[in-house]
Amino acid sequence: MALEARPKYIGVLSCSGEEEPEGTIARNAVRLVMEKYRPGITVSLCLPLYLAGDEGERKFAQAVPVIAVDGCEKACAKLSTEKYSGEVRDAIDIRALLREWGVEDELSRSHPGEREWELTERVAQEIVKKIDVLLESGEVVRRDEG
Amino acid sequence: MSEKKVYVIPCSGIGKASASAGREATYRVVEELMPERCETLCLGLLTTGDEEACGKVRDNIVVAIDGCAKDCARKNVEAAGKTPEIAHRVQDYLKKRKDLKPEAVLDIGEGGRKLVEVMSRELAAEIEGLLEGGD
Amino acid sequence: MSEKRKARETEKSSQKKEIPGGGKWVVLPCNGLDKEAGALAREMALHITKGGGNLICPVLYGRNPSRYECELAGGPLLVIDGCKTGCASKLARERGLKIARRLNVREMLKEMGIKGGKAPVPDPDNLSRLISSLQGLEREWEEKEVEPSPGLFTSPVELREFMMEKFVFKVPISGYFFNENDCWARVEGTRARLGVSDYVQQSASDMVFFEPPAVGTEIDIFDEAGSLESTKTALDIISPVSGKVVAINDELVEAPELINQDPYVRGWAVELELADFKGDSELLMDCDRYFSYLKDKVEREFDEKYGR
Amino acid sequence: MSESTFMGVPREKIPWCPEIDYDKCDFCMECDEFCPHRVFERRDDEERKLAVAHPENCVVFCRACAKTCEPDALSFPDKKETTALIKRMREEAGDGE
Repeated sequence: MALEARPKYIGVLSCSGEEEPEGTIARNAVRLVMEKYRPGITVSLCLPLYLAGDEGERKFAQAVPVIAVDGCEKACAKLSTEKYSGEVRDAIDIRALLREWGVEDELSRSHPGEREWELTERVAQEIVKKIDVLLESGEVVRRDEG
Repeated sequence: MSEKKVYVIPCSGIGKASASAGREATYRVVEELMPERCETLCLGLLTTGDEEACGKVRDNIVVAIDGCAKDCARKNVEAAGKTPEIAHRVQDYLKKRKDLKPEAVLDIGEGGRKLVEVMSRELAAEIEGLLEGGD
Repeated sequence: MSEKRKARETEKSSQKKEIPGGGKWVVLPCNGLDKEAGALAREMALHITKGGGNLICPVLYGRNPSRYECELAGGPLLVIDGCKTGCASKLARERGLKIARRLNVREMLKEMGIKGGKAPVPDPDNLSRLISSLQGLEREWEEKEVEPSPGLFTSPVELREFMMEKFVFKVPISGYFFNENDCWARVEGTRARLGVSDYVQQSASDMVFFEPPAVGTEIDIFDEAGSLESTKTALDIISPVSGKVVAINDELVEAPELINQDPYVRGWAVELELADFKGDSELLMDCDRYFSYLKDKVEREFDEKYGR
Repeated sequence: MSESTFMGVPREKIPWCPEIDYDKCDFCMECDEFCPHRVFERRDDEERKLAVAHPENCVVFCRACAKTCEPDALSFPDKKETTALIKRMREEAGDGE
């Protein structure tokens, strides 16, 4: 099987977050990491598919380290991973991050503008940092190195 | 007329442009076309089994919008103990308007935006019909 | 009630039940105002419905679909396209109509070595040649009601899988034969069902249209056996075997997403009466070979995707 | 396994790809937009603004691009001949393995 020995991927799971602007930031930041910043190593997981899909999503989440990216303290991404698959390797709470960064703007969930995208980029970089920790420690290897 | 809310719940569809279109259509309905009656809700809350969210979908009217045939939105609503009054897939709209394909996840493109417009109008009309006929 | 009136009433109700020209072709042609091929399509439609059957005006049907509900229920649908654009076919497909037979004037002309003109004026010679090539069409649909194989293709299908990233690719363990276009034939007795593999389903994403070939069509190995359109792309089903189309999966016409949900069983597209499976099989892979072929292919694709 | 084979035959030995009839082509680029395998290439600065630049990328027996061509400018080799050719090459190579 492809997943013996050290994993070659990192699963990144965004909360679905339709209700909150931080949810939209979470989804888009994960997508940016996957498409632009760490392609090939990042695999995005789909949260509701844990429940609705066949085993694929759950099995994969068990086989690789998972970083949960949550929009708020309800931590759906983290909790659902724990419920359906196992421990998360790392987690981000965007609302807490925004507080830390002193962001107090009114943000839009449906029409992300310049400000929202700027914050999305910053969150993406936070995810990248966590991925790089796993790569540097050798816990995860790139496919061509494995 | 009942005082029930209408929860329009799209799939979270991280990997599909059609799911992005479903989400955008949802926002259009709940924020612009029918803001007084409709709301949305994080699907993730249903996956984790959040009591408050599950209660909301059980006690109100639910519209599930899915981005593919895996039907995550519908299935997660059902797992919360509720059969959605309306359940659609984005593909059902696309079948009728195949020139309006959403392009990419982050930017669904011109065709995708037109599809969102068509979907949200039809959806709003369908919800109106349900509210008028229902009680 | 007077006798006369009674007779009129019965006549009326029987008219209501019996669609005018019922049992003959319902013809949906190109509207025939672009090129000669289109104009010929229109003339052919008029000719075919002369002795019965129904004619659907594409423009009116486009504007007001309910206008023809009754007529469309009255017989098998014959679509006549003028050119490659296939407006009439597209219209039928968009409305979810089941196409029993399709003609394409441009292609018919091409086979006769005729090049159609630019102006939408039908050349009488071309028209009469086209019409004489239609012999047999009148009876054709009556012979079409071929049952899909009773008792065949009912046993459960076991699958094995491999994983790439988070994607799981499934391949049956036995009973299926594949070509390198990732299409399969499930062979039982002298019949085969055709479809596309799980890999096609995953790479093309959500299916939104299935356009089947006409029942009765003779298909050679590697010929097109219908086409699919997904949210991402369009593709032909390239037949791994040769034979005659005896049935199509009506359920799939209604719900092309069956290919995504169950590509090997409920997502079958076409059933053939096999012509030369022994010969065909020399060019096919069995399940084991396809499994390793696909694994290599998927790994190469991922390598390419990430520039390695 | 070599870089690219089709049914055990090196892909470059199979002459399967679209041919553009430049008398008919109106450079609408529908085929190029459609084809996911980058068989075509646009040549904005040339008179013939479209070329079959990567025939080896074309999926053998796939003719889907031709359906998008309104002026009917795309043609493919004879399918039967191609099949026969592949068969022959497989036999020569000992069943292509």
